[in-house]
Amino acid sequence: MFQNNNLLRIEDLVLHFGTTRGAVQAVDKVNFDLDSNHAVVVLGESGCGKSSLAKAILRLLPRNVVSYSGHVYLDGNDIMQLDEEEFRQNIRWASISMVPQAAMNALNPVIRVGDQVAEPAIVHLGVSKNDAVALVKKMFQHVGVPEDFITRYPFELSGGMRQRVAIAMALVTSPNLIILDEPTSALDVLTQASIFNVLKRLKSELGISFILITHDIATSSELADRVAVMYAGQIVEVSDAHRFFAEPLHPYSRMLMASVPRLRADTEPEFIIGQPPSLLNPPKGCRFADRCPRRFEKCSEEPPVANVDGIKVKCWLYTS
Amino acid sequence: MATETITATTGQAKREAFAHTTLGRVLRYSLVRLVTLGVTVVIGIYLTILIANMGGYVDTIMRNEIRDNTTQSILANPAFRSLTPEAREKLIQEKIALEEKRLGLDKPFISRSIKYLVNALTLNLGRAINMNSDSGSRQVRLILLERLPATLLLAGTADLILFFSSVFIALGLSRRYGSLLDKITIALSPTSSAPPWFYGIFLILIFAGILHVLPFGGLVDSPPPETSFGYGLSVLKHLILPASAIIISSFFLSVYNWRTFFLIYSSEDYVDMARAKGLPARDIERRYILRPTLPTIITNFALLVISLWTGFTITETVFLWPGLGRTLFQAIGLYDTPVIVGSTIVYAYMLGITVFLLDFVYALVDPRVKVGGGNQQ
Amino acid sequence: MTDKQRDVLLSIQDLHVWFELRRFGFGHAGYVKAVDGVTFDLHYGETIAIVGESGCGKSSLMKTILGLNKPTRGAIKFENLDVGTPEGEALRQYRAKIGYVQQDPFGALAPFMNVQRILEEPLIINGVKDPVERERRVRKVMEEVKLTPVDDFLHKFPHMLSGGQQQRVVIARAIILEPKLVVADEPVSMLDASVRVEILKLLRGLQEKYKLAVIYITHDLSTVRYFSERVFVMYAGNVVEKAPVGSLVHNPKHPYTVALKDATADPDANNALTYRELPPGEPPSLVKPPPGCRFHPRCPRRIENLCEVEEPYDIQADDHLVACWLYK
Amino acid sequence: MSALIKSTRDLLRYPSAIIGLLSIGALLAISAYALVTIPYSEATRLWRGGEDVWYQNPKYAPPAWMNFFSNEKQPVSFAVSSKEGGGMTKTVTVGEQNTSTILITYSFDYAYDKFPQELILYFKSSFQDKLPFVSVAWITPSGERIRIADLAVDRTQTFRISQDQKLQKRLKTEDVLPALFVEPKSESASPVKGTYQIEISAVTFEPDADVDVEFVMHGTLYGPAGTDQYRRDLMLPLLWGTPIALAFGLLAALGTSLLTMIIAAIGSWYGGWIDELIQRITEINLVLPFLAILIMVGTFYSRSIWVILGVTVLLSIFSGQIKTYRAVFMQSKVSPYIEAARAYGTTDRRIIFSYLIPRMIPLLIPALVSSVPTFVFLEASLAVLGLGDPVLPTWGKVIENAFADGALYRGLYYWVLEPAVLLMLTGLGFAMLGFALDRIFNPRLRDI
Repeated sequence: MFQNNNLLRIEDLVLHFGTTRGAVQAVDKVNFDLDSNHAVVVLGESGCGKSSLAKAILRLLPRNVVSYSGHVYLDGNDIMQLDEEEFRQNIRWASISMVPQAAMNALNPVIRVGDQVAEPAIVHLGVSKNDAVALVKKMFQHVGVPEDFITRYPFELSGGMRQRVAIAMALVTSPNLIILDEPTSALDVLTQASIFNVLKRLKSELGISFILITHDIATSSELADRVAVMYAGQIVEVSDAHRFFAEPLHPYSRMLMASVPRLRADTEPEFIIGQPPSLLNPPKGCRFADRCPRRFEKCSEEPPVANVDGIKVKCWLYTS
Repeated sequence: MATETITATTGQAKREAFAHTTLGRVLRYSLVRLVTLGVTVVIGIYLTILIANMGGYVDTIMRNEIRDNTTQSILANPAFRSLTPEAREKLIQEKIALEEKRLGLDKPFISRSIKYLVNALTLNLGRAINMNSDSGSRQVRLILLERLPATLLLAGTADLILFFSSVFIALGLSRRYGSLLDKITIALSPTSSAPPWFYGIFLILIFAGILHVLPFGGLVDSPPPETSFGYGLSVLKHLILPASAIIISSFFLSVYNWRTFFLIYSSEDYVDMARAKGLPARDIERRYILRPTLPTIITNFALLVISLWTGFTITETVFLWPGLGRTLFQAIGLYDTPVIVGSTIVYAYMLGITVFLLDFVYALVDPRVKVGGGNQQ
Repeated sequence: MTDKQRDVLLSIQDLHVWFELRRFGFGHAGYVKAVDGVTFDLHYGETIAIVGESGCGKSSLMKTILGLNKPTRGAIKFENLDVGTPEGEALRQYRAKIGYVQQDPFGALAPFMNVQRILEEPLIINGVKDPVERERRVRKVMEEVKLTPVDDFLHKFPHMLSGGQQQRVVIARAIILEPKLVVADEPVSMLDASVRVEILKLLRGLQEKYKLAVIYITHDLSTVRYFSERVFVMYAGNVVEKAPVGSLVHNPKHPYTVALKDATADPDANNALTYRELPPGEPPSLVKPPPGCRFHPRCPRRIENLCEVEEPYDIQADDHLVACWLYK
Repeated sequence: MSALIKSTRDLLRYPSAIIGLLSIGALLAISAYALVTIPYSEATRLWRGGEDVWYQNPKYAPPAWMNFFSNEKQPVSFAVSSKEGGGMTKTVTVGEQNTSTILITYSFDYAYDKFPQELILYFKSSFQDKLPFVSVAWITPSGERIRIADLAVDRTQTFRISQDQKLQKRLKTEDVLPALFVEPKSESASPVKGTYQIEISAVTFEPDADVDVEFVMHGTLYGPAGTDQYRRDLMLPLLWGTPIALAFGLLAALGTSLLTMIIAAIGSWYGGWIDELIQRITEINLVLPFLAILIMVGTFYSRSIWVILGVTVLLSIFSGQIKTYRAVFMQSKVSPYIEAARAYGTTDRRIIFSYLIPRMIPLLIPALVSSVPTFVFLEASLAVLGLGDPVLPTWGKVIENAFADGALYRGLYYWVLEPAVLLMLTGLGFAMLGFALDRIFNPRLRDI
């Protein structure tokens, strides 16, 4: 099939869903890939479609979906071709698992957390209940949750502990890829940092790959090998982390980076004037053009993806 | 209040072992609820008594009746014919006073009401004034006990069928969101604005009046069949129409509400998460939709029972169903205070018991329910 | 930069804010000691930042200053007026003297009122009866927060505005009564990165123009240096360190402040390559806080037989006041 | 204002809202018509009137439109009077010696397949001493003339044709009416269709004497709605029942929802013992059997619709709804915009009425509209139990009368069905509107 050592390759992924006022183009022809044991950060502001991207990969579609197409290759196989039951058995949690944004809402309030973590192992690995409990205890050790918490209910845990439980749940079937959807945005700085310590360890010790979806540029650098910047439903830049955090290319990425307040440098942060366009009816051409200080006539046409030394930028400035 | 700080404490709060077992928690909670509900039921029953006899309307009616009955019985009795009119009048007065004493009418209202309350709470419901049980007894308790099974039969049958059919049909519809069946249910849900007796009229009209396939009303054929099997069959035949009326009058709205409820709860984050985990649809439905909503489902079942308990008076009257509701109606028509208060008390008890059972089961299925507000979230 | 000559606007002495926990709805089950002995002065026109994690008591402290919570013990003086325990009308009037900018701008605006009504409410409540005068002031304040052209925004409802615009309305409402003190509770934490700076700059501009005193409450150390003169760090109901902003950021003294600084990331690809040094565990329960220094169970530099016994007090170390035995 | 227009436009996207609005509109039109054409005092007088008011009508007559559904046409009742004309001609010829002859004739088409219930002549005459003398004749379509009666009439006199024994003898049959409507000697069991004439000639013997007659045919059908066992025209309660049902339903719904909401708001805002008290009352109310108490009030105290309305509202305030509202208020109470309002010094009262309650309006309106049918049916239910208002003509009363008279056993379905259809129209109208409103105001339901 696909002669490539990418773990995941996404091509022209589209997810539009309907509302009473029209179709929301939440994910609009997204392309990127991810190598094994790598982490890619999908960076974007609220409403840019980054959470929908996570749902589109795991095929967790809203009821009112209008169009859903493209290719998602996992280890070279196009998982978009699988039927619902195959997808459930072979992809969800078996190959790709996920850590949700707010673990409080993502945990069933009336089932003990240990049982919830064990569930995927019982379903996908076919292990017995006792083995599953042992596995859960091991996972809790990995993420730093005391073993005796397995009999607790979600409401009896602190926010940080819940998030750790959610990570343990994502790990329990030993998947190759974990999607992290804003895993720490509701947490305190110290908790955030310790969760990232856990994630780093999992990456180096277990060889897991991550897609980290976040709006927080500073913490995103804690895990990133690659960075994909999303704006108004599209990916505008895919770059290597070192080059991105040193100097991004796309005007939006640059301005976003400039807006970050820094603790250890004396630069004055700047902001971006204006607001992102509505996904109901995005402008033709470059979607950032309205706010871009470097726009020119060409920008009224849809920009192509330029390849600048391996960095992919969707911007007219970089087309030679 | 400072929810922020309280949240921080719960994560680390040390709990005693007993408090943390499900049984201990449920027992403690139930005990507290039992006490508060007991007080509630007492107040409720006392209010009922007050309403039944506030301002002494019933007393006046009872006095008049005593006067009439006594006068008539003495005038009609040949033994007293020979008496002079004065002596007869005196005798009448004595008899009236005796009778009033027997019925407790000579005591002040407050002490009478307290006495009534104590009797009521101990289910010592006294003697009926006018009504008889079928076996001829005047004991209110016997009259009501005789009627209770009929009400339970009708309520039980209708409640159970209505509840389970609508929950399961709704669950099916929520799976087939937007299908034709779903749309039909939505369109028909406003029909539930009419009460059971209203549909009863139409059912009687069609099945009894026009088609003559089912009886107009009553509990059993007259004369009742000899064999118990025949008797049961006859009751069943009589049950069909009233039970159908009750079910029809709530069915579509009930299905619609449940369906909407399940749809809302199936878009919770944890259900999405369960789907992401690749759990089979069956498990998701059972553990992630039904299980967390069980407290709500139970509450609604109890509320359904409560609303039906009290809503049966008219349905029973329309269908001539010899249950508690119809008894209450008949008693009011005859100004039979003990029976009125008696049936209202039985209702209050039944409602109280329903609420208590609800609380108990609620505590059992929802681990978040605790006594007191210390660390609720 | 702290100017000792400036007059004191707000003075807080040994403030305690405890919330009673109840069992069965009436039995006593202990206290949540949200604020447990906080002392500081705030001068006219001064900006201070209070930094801490959620549950450290900073919100309770703030709400007490706003008159929304009752202090359990201690004194609050505002413009030399004892406002520790006002009741009824006096309390209402006191509350109106302080501007309040909230964290969640959408939630902070009544969804059924338009911008004009939202901004008029404080004026109506505080006795501005003339509608013409009210509209004049509403327009003026909207100009101040750059909600322009004013006519475009006057009749909009909150859900029609972007997050940044909503927060401008909140700021406008906070300053429309011309307060001397504004309390800003994490005013940018729910906004997008590209908007945050804009709102912070707006606040700073207003502060400078009107010589406002501002209490800026945040969990994010990196925004502090763009806003405040002094920083207070709170942990488990206590202020553990008070220092001028530059000095605190570059040279934190309390082990907790150090941990906080270490945990705060700047965008840097090298972050991914190293593990961060962090204190173990989680903040303690405020119902039964640890004896001695509240940070001692997590502290890497704790002194045995001292930190878990004796409660530290404010100790002068350079231009810092640190509640830590290391600096004795 | 624009929000209102937008909501209206949203509303009209739902077919159920349109149907609901149409039926509510129709009911309002009926109410207006009833209130304008039949004043309140007239309505109660007629409703409580007996034979003297309703003598013109047959008993138990289904409505005239029943003929549309049947091949066998039944006679529709009518009444004509020589005083009012209406097809009845009256000629007075003055004769000698103070006598005069009065000739009153009325001819009518009879195209029915059944015989009427009764033909009645109500005479009204004026005289001093000498009674006028009247002869009545019946002329069949074929022109045959049948002598009905010759009699002296008093000031008021009623002559029932079918019950006149002289006529029975003369016609040699007990069934007078069939004899009048068939060809003599024919064996047919159905009446001859054609134009019949009744001719009343009267002779008076005094100068100012006069005779008038009212000719009433009690058919087996009557009017647009039929009649009941007291000969009352059912149009009256059907028309007048509408404003009563609407008023009761709307007032009860409005009173209950508003009071419930205000009490819930006060309880959740102040908390503490006030909230506790409200919750206890709610629980007590939960164990009070609602209908049983309402029935007791109706039996022991008053059946006036306004008393019942008051008690209904009183018992409905502390319902389960209060818990729903309370839950929402508790959420609103801690919401940042309320905190902000406190921070700029808003008084408690203003917070409750200008901040908490307006937030609830989207929840309140659909609930209010949807609860109208409950109360309309409640009023009807009480009436069905015989606890309706003693003075007012209502739909429930009609159903009660019908039940009491065994209408269903006797096949008099119209009697029950007519008020039932109106009740259903009311119930469905409000339920459907409420349903659509719920979807508009409750964003969670929008896409479901």
